[in-house]
Amino acid sequence: NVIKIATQSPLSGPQAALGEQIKLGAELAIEEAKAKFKALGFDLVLVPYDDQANPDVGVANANRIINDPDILGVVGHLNSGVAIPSSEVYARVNLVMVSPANTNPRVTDRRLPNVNRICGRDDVQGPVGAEYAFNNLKVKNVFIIHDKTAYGQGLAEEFRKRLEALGGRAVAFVGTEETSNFVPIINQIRAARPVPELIYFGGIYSQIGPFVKQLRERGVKTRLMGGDGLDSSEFVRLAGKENAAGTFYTTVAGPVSAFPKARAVAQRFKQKYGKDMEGFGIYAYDSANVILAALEAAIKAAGGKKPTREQVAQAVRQVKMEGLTGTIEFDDKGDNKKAKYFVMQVASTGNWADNKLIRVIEMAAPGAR
Amino acid sequence: MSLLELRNVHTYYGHIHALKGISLRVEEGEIVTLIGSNGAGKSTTLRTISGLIKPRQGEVLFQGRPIHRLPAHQIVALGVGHVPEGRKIFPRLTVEENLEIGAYLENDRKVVQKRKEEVFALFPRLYERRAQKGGTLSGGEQQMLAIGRALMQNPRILLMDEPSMGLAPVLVDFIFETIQKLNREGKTILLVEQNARLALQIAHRGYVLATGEITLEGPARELAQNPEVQKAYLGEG
Amino acid sequence: MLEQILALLPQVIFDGLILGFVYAMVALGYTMVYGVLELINFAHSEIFMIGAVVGVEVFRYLAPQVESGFLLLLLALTLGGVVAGITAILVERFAYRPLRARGTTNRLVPLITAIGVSFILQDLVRLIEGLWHNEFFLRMRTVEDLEGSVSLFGGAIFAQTKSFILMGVSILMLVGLTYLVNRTKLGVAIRAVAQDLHTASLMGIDPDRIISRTFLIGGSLGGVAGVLFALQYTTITPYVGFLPGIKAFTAAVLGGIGNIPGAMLGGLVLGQLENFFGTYLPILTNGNFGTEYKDVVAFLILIFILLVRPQGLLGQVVKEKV
Amino acid sequence: MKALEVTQATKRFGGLVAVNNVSLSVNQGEIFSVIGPNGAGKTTFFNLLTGIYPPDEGRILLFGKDVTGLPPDRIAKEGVGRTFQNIRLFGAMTVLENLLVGMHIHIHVPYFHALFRTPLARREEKRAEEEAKRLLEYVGLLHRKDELAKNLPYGEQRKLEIARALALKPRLLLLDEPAAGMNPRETEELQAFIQRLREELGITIVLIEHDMRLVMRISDRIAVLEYGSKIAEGTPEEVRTNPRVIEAYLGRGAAGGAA
Amino acid sequence: MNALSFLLSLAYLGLAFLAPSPVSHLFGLAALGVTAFLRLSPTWRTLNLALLTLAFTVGLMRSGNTLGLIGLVGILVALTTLPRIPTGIRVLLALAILLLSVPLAGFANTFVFELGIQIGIYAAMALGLNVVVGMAGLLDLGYAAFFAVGAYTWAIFGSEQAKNFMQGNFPLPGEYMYLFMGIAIVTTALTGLVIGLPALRLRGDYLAIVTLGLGEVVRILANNLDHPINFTNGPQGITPVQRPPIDWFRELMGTLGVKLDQTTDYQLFFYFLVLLMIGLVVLANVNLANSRFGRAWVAIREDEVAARSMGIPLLPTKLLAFMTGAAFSGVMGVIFAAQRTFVSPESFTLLASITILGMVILGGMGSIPGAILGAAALTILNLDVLKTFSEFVRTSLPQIPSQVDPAKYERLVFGLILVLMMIFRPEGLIPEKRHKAEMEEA
Ligand SMILES: Nc1ncnc2c1ncn2[C@@H]1O[C@H](COP(=O)(O)OP(=O)(O)OP(=O)(O)O)[C@@H](O)[C@H]1O
Ligand SMILES: Nc1ncnc2c1ncn2[C@@H]1O[C@H](COP(=O)(O)OP(=O)(O)OP(=O)(O)O)[C@@H](O)[C@H]1O
Ligand SMILES: [Mg+2]
Ligand SMILES: [Mg+2]
Repeated sequence: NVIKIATQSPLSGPQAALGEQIKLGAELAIEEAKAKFKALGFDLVLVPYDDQANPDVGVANANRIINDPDILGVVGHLNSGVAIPSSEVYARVNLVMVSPANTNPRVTDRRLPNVNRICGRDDVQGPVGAEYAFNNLKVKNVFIIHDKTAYGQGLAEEFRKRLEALGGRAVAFVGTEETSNFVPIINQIRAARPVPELIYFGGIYSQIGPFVKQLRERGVKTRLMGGDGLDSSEFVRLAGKENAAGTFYTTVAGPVSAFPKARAVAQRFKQKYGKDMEGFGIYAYDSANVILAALEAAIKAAGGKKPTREQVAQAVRQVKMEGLTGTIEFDDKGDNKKAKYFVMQVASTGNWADNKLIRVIEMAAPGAR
Repeated sequence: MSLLELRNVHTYYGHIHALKGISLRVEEGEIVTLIGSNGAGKSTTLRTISGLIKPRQGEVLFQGRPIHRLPAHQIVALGVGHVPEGRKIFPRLTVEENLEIGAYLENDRKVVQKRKEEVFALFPRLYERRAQKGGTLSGGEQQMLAIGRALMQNPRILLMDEPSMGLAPVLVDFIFETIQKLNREGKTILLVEQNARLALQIAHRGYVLATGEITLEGPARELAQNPEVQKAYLGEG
Repeated sequence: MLEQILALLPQVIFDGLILGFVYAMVALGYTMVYGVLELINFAHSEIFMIGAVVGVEVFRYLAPQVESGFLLLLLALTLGGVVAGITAILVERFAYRPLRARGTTNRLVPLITAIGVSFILQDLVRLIEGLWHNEFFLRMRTVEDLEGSVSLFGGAIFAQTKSFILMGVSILMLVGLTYLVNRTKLGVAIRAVAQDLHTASLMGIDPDRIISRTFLIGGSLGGVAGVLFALQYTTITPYVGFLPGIKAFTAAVLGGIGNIPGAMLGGLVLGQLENFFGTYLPILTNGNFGTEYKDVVAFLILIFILLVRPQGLLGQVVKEKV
Repeated sequence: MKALEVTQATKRFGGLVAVNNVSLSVNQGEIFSVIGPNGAGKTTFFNLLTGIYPPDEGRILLFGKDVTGLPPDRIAKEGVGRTFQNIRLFGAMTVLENLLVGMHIHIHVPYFHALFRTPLARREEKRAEEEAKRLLEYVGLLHRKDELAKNLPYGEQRKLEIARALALKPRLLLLDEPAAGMNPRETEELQAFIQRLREELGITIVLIEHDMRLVMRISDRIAVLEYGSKIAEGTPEEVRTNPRVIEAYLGRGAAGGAA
Repeated sequence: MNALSFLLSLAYLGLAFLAPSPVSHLFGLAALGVTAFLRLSPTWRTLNLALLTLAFTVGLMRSGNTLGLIGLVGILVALTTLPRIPTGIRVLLALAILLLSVPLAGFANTFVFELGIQIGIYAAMALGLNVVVGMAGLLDLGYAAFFAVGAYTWAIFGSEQAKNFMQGNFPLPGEYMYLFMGIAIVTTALTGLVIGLPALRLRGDYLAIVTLGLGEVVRILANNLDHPINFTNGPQGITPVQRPPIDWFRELMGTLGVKLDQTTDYQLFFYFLVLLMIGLVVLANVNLANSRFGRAWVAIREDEVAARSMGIPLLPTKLLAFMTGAAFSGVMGVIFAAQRTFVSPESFTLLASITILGMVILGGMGSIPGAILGAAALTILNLDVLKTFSEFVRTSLPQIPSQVDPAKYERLVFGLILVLMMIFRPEGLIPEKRHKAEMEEA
């Protein structure tokens, strides 16, 4: 008697570093729960899927996933652009999805009964960044860049909205798919009037890293801020230690240091996979555990039999548990009732774990628009 | 030992059996002509000799040495020059470059220069056009260039595929005279011609080819008198 | 607005020049292979990428040992060129030559093969780098000697040593290649093979050998370009070749495919266009049309140029004689 | 009305004047030959007539209509069929299909009819096929109708090219060295064939040829080009004896002789 | 020999019934191979094929393993290519597979539907591209652009997106999808005209690079036309896109005794819709190929100068091919948008164009069954075989390092297949006679 949990995240391509954290985090949770489920009479198996950060691939995988009757839950995705269409497919069979990383508001605003997330939302994350920039960094003029993905552009737009509401100003709002030559944008920054006091980049580390390197190389010292897509140690490597240092970023998946409980797990993680556990690893670990908790409840409710997907989906909405990241409990849309948002600053040591946690904000999801 | 000899050569294009057991020989210093109607396999015979196509069966001997397995460029190196059907000038090389590439295997610049001068002496028209791109030459000019290019190789034997095709009458005469002249100077020549009458006039010996097989052979003069040949290839006279 | 544009202009032109020289160098390889085989060798992008990867690895391993940045770069360029050149030969040997041996006349067959080869090379490099360093993004190590910067024209242009090296090397390559193709026997042989492979063999030319050499030359140029690209833009992935590759091919077409100075000119023009519109589009359109449209504009200009001059900027009209 | 009237046509390639101020006219129903040394501009002249190159100067009238500068497809529609010096068949198509392509402008099927293969389309296709077969029979290639064109022997390819040009139902047929690569016997057959075309179909024919026996026997009139200019025009007898023509083209020994 | 192969097929039927598993399907594929490649009498071969059809259907129904689907595709190929099978039987079996076996299998595993639909959509597009590349010889590397135009045509008006720039009641009701299939034909054909007018004046490979560029331009536009006016919603994509109501279809199926549920109703509907479209597209392809237009395209491909001298105008004729291909792709775009209910620029990259081109070449340029088979092969490979394989590796061999995870190397496999195929069988899986002749030229 087998129960499978699937993960979907990019395991290949430029965002693999983040996607792999999701896979490994979930894997660790499942490894650790194997014994317990064995006792209940089930073999627990993880099936990782690679969505390549591409909606087409995500949907195709989803179609495969729903046809494996043993799969009772999905942990994923990394990219909202992939999660949204894929979750429509899961919804057809009520297969539950718990997301550790999808921050786009539309993920849960569609009110699908099977879609949940434990992380925060961009319509909070963006504003959190904007508020910090405006209120604390005292910044008025911001040069906003995004990566032309559903995630990056969405986040950047939320940032801009709040910034302008606060009385700040977006000096420019540019999207770019460029991956190597950032010179045109850097030149734009240098020419921008009024002179921007901050650059906000809604995107992924793989793009922001080289961007920062070229930016600093050309002597532009303007401060920089990003979102959770920047939350990877790879950022430092690509940007260079000196260039990365001091960069601000908001994230919905706090670092190990923000979660005292995570320390032990992170150690096991490092031992097992030879890498540091980063934010999304922790959140994936919790996401998997949410599903596992719901499974356990559903199995009990079903009298020891294998529950239906519907039952699992319902059980997930009932879960209230203390995860590594805090209390997890879903509202009627599937958002975590209280999600945490973190403002961080990259350390000058080059060690991602040393990044400074500036503030943590715990906040309920805004109502659906 | 013959300079060139074909023994029972079979050549195919895909499924088409183009040569069905050709045997022939060419002695040093001869002009040998190969006549036959369209599609008989004359060009195929030449291509088989120079290695552009591999025979499926039989052998080709050059100076007694089998060459039918060698790639074309090595056969050329042995001294087989080929003036291909349709001239096959390099269209975007100049006339001069076309000639120089003919002497690709010759590394001595002086020798190349000397040969080029000889060719220009033979075909003054080429000298006039030496900087023009090969592809823009007229048919006759291209034919001269093709012959000149083959001469640049200084081959032991010259395979000529319909050198008179598409040439003005004056030039036809001229080309045939040139062939004879080259022969007198010691070149061995295997000549394929539609213009059977002229070919048989200048050749020493001839072969008649029909649908991939040799049907007749003999001294050129005799062939020219042969009623069958007259009827089939020379027309009513 | 005008003031904003003018203030930046020298810098934009200079940066466009750098990008243009990168495209130009890659375009040279495309143009050469296209010249002999009439094949859009999509795999050339990957040859370029391999050069870049070799550059990164040389810097990674030798930077601690080698004192001088210039010597280091020389080593990287040599090794990058050699490895890329050899890869190009291997690709030719194992993917394209079998097609020739079969005598296929269809143009699509080699094209699809090239695309296939390009996929294979991308993933192979990725596999190797994955196993070797467990890295997907490779970063070029920073070496002080090459990073030095100067301000020209009273600060109007910010320029780095490495950028000057890039330009110098590509000009050398152009001159060398032009000489090679037009003035040497090898060059004439290459052109002869390009025009008619079978007849070339009747001249005693071994076409396979000539084609191999062409790939070697084109590949090494691509490899050198890759090293310089990595040095300039610093972050490399196994898929990094794709876009510059396409652009470079476009540049080759723009300049007149098969034409060596044309490839250079095309690359420079494209680099300028891309950088110019990348920088100024948002300013010119008041933010309505951003940097993202730079390729759109560049392609539209390409089409326009081709409509006016179908043979490309420096290409010769090769009217077929009917 | 003349079938063809060319006034002062000139074509230059760079510095080279390939056709230089040539004027000539061809009567309907005539067999008219153009001869001249290699590179004299004969093929180029044909290319001007068929629109492959627009003339740099001069005018071309076809059956009284000015066609100067029209593209080849328009000129084909005016009723000009041609063959090429180097055979240009559609090698990967069958013999029958080659003919059907030749009939392209005479098959009246609008696009949407073709797409849905309406009865109209069927009828037209069938009619065209019948006609193509008749034509093949006429030139003696019917037994080859399903062969790929490139697999035909050279002589039959030449014939097919003529047949394809005939499928266009031309009023004027241009033949560029149809006898090249044929042996004397085959050339004789070709001669009879061309004559039949004129007699039975009433087509006007312009011929480029180096085979003097053919030219002299078949032509009503002959024009001679040299270095792009017309140096003589007249009946075969006049041309054959014209000293300039002998000097430039025929060669002393060959006049009317063996070639 | 005959009896042996029959026994093999029979054995597989038994296996499929009693012990359906990947292994037994592999066995079935072997039996199919024997039937196809050994020298059998036509009667036995026909019999075998019928038997195997039954067996694969049973196997699929009982295990839902998609290897069985490969078997069915294999049988379809066998039916179209093997000689001396009575035409009636060919048609009958093919219909049985398409109309019965696949739906039956789909009920056991809805992924079969998904595969079937994707194959269908790509097959129709491959057939469209076949007109452009296979017949007219125009190398189009930006074909996915038309797919995008078709998909966005419906997605914009079949969702609330249109509200952003015009008045009206959006989303339009789902029935409008049928109308939009017609409209998409027009919009994509026009796009074809706009792209083709400059591009088709250029020669050979220039066309390749220009179409590639224009394909990118369309993608960039889709990605960026969210401001200043929001037409495409940019990278966020458009969702949800309306689907046509299918109550009539449910009823119809109900009266046929087929019970549909939420997961299968639309899938079955779209499956049939796509089948219908392929039928139409094939018909159009065949009709065109045997018309003066088809011949004109081939003629132009063979020799432009000669074609023009036959009175064929170059640019209009090429444009016609280009627009025809575009229109095919456009219709499928509409269906794609509706079936997926989601459209975003990422589906229309250069890779998509290349994949479709790969389908045409792999199947055999110019060949209609070839294009369909090419689409089936690459779609199954991409969506199923490689995924299954990496799933297998990841779950059963978790100790291999993630760097060598086969799923990461799909391009490698795709590339290898392309290269090997071009080297060993450049004329494609089911070559068309014309192109085959071309390939054999020495
Ligand atoms: N490339 C080819 N592919 C297929 N068949 C060919 C090819 N070349 C020649 N053939 C066939 O081989 C046979 C011999 O052709 P070949 O060219 O040798 O004839 P030929 O005697 O030179 O005739 P011609 O006087 O027309 O030049 C002919 O039937 C011809 O159709
Ligand atoms: N496309 C072109 N570009 C440049 N020059 C050309 C072109 N076409 C023809 N020529 C030149 O124009 C002149 C006339 O060529 P043309 O082909 O008309 O000669 P021709 O009389 O047909 O000769 P032949 O009897 O040898 O076929 C030649 O010198 C040729 O080189
Ligand atoms: Mg011949
Ligand atoms: Mg001529």
